[in-house]
Amino acid sequence: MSAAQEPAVNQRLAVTMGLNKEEYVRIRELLGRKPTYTELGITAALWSEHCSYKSSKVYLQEFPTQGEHVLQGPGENAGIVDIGNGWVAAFKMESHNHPSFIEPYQGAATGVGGILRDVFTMGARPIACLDSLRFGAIDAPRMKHLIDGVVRGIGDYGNCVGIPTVGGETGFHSGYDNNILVNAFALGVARRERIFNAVASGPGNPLLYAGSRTGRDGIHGATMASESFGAESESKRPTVQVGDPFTEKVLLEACLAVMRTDAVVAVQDMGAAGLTSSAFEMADRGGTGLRLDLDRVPLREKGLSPYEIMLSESQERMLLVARRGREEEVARIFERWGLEVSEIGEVTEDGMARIKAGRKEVANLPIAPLGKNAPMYRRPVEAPKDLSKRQAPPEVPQPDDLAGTLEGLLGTPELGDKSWIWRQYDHTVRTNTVIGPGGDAAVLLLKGTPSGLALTSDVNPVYCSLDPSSGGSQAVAEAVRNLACVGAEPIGLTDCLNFGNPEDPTISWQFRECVHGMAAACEALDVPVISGNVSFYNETEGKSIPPTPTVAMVGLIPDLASLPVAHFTNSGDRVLLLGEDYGEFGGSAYLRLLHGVEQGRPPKVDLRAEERLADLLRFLAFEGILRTAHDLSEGGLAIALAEATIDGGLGADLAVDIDPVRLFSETQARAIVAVAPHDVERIMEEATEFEVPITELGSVGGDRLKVRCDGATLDAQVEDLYRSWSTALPRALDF
Amino acid sequence: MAVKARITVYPRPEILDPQGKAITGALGRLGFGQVTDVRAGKSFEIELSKKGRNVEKVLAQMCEQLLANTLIEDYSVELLDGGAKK
Amino acid sequence: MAVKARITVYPRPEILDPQGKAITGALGRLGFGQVTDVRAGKSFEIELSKKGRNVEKVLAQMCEQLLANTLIEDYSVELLDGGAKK
Amino acid sequence: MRCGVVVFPGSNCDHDVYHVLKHVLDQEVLFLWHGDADLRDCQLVVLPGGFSYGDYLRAGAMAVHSPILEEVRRHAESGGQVLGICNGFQILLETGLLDGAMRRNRSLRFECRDVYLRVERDDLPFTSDYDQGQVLRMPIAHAEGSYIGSEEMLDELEESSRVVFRYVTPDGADATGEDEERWNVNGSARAIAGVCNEAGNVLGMMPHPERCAEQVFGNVDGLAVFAAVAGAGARGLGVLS
Ligand SMILES: Nc1ncnc2c1ncn2[C@@H]1O[C@H](COP(=O)(O)OP(=O)(O)O)[C@@H](O)[C@H]1O
Ligand SMILES: [Mg+2]
Repeated sequence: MSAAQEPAVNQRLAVTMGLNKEEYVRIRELLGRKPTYTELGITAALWSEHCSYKSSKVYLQEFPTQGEHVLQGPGENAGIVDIGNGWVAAFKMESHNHPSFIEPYQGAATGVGGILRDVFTMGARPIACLDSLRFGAIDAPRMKHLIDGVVRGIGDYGNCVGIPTVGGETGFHSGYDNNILVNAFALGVARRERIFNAVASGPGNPLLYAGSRTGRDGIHGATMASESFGAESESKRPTVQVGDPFTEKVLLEACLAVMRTDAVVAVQDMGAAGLTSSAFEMADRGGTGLRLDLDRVPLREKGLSPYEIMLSESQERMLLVARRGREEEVARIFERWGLEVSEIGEVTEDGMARIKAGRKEVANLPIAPLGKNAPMYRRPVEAPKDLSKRQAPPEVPQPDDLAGTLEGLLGTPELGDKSWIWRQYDHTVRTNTVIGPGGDAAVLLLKGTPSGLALTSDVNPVYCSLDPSSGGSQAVAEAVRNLACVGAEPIGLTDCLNFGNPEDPTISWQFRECVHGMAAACEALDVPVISGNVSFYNETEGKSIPPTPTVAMVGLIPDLASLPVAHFTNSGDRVLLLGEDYGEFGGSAYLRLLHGVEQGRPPKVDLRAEERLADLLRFLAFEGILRTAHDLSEGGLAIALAEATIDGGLGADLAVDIDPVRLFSETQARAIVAVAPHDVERIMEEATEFEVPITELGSVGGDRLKVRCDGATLDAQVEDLYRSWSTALPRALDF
Repeated sequence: MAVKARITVYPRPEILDPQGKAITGALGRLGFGQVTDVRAGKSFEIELSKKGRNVEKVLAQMCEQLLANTLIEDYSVELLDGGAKK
Repeated sequence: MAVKARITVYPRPEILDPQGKAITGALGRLGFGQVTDVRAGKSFEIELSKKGRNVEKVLAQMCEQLLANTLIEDYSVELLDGGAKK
Repeated sequence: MRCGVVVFPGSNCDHDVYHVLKHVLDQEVLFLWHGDADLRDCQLVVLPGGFSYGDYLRAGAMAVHSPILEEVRRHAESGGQVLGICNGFQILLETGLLDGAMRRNRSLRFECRDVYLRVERDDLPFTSDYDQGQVLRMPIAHAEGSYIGSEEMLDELEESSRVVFRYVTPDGADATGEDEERWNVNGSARAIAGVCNEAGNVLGMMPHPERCAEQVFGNVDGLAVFAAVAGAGARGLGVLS
């Protein structure tokens, strides 16, 4: 398409590209003239919700972002924490929800690709991934196809690049029937002195383009031009991006190799909004300007317009700022890995982006007003009208058969075994995986040191939907608890905040409340937020997803020698319950999965109690006393005990002085532990010292799980529990 | 009467074809420098127990529903001569 | 003159084709009960910059050396009409 | 022993093998670049796992034509030791240094999990620290690991004792009936997990011994493969029970 065919720039076009009236006026005023077609496209992309965070920024400021380990907080491609012995970890999480709903395989695969690039852009070698998935009801239309595609996509991409997926979570809820969530997390490590920032500096330095050629992929629906484009050119533009993990792998190696020289100043991947966002963001951070010559951008097909080149989201591409005079050295390294490098422009001083195609200047835009100083909104908020009705205390029916109830819960895809998923992911490559998927938190070895890293991702969308603030706190608290179960101290978190349309006041309210709850928990539990991502507009036909603020947290384990596991390992070990139950059933798995009720206030989050519990667990793990530690979450004590027996095939004989239904209560700040009998006295003392309520339940052993309660006994064969649990997902999927 | 058909599925021309790209490169390294482009697709040979009236339509339905991902792939259907061919 | 060819690679008849079997099953579950057998193979569309004399032989070499594993796969080569086709 | 680990652009277990040879077994180890036709006097050459060229087309197919493979072939033919793990095994099959071929797993999915192997031969340089019949637990991680060949070829393989590892049940029995699907995860012909050449100096195996070679993973069943061939004597290291 030549410039002559470009549609006329006016307010209507701006609106079809996703800008509102005020924003269109603002860019006209900024420029003192009408923007060109390409300029308007660039502006619309940079001011899109996805790139500008315009509706979320005001709230995100609430998060604590400082901490003793933090070297790089939010604002870069990934955050960075110090993990000791001269090493740092860079990590981030990102959503790929919409692409995955359209084309699950490629959508999920390119999600993994994008997050890996965010990490190695910082000079860190990716060593682990997590994936947090939310699907609709398994029987919803297309759902099995979506599940299959997403899992294959994540697997094929990560497996090929050679980064283990060591954990994650998978939820099912009809609230995601028309909008599934795919949140991908990656973590990389680097020597402290090798950290890289994506800051374009040094006017005169060349801008280099490396990796795959640019095609028409994924030029976004939101920024897509008006009807006048014609059906033909529209059909030429695939909205689905195809990933090439092999190219990603060589790009990764080449970038890390180049970053070991000092021939490059900055590196950034071309993610959402492609060349536009990578170029503008790098210059914005450096307070510099840039000049681009689009004729030099390597193209996959002929005839791309400047607009298309600037906004293409072709995958596996990087933009580098090299030191002037060192270009050849850079090119040689990329060539060794079979990749092309082209010089497509240079850094300038004047804070302007000047973009040329042919002999024409197609854009001349000021950088900071489009980036750092993009519009920011405080959207109207309003609590949903039906909130108090939904929060009304639910009726809690008594279970008639405890073993049957437990097996019923274990047999749901929600609480059943997820190994059908994570067996399709290579989780042992790189030989760092000490605990892979299936435990409370994944544990990675840091080779050459005694210490380890622990990773977990958590959120309970049902809690968040019943009480966003408390749900937000709970996600953070549960992550801390999962880490504490392997003796890890949290050093930072990243998040993916998945919500509906922020222009709807009730959604903005949910968002504000969730962030507020998360921030409070982060403060109280001393976990800084070092990176993250907001995904709005997760709705279909006006129906929004449940608020889903996914939290991925990273912890440090000082010494792996005394690592507890999540299941029972020794006959004769004594089982103890830490924490106290208040019989809370609002939003519980028991009511939702067995009685179809999603009502009530979710369990209270007592941050002080969480802190004391986590301190105690870490201390006991470090002292080497714990053989088993497993936190209580969905399904309460019954599910936690069942999980602890299933994995090791060892039963337990226990008694607890409660009403039987309370086995399924989801009161927070609790965990079960198992210790050698001679350590019982010690653990009692320590619990008292740490002010954590403790109850001795009984002993590990046999092939049955027996729990005597007031007036009833849960008595189940471990083998039967295992069968219900392990067949739950494959049975539901029926592949 | 039995009938046999061949279905061919290719990535759409504007869609990145990483496999085709890799094969082009590998053929070049093998000395087949004259190869300028390779597209990699799938081929299915399908046997149906009876011809029916709308066999082509039925085959197209199979493509739409299972064999091709029409968002990123094109397919073509070809009837092989009536079950005779082995 | 440029030339275009199609190469088709199939698992040998005596080799069990798990993918073909799976597709047969899936089509059956989708209601295409008349499908009795599916073989799943690969198809490559190759563009060569020049025709040369022995283009068929060259294509066969590509198959032998790279595109097919002749231990378990058969291939066939077909010239598409001389570069005219887009 | 001087050991070389071949690095293809898409290798991703190269560092894992290097780590075991170098840091666990204290051997001299070099990375060998696929584009260099030079083994740099290495006595043991390891083709590691990964996706050498993205595994497009067929796993291992494109790696066969790398310059280094000519040298690997020469090394093997002159009696030098070659070990192919996972993708390395697939490459050895594609080169013809080992007999057979690979199809996609029977599930048509990538499978990453522990399996059990029975050692069928303990007289190879790679297996001399095991006992015949010994059962090993090892992780697999592959999508194309269903070993296949013509019936005659398989018969010949068995007659000349070239099956080195076989997928079995945890107690070492042949997996039959319902067990077959469970323990011969990828559906390999005759449950074959690893084979060698006639001379016994080239071994290919799908499971990953380098992923179970340190105590911290709770499994050191794989260490002896490297220890034996490198002459480091795993028994001497006291890591075998
Ligand atoms: N999509 C997934 N990818 C990888 N691992 C998963 C996935 N879903 C669940 N898992 C693993 O299964 C285990 C159970 O998950 P979950 O029930 O969410 O744990 P918890 O309640 O302790 O947070 C975890 O170890 C988790 O890592
Ligand atoms: Mg847990």
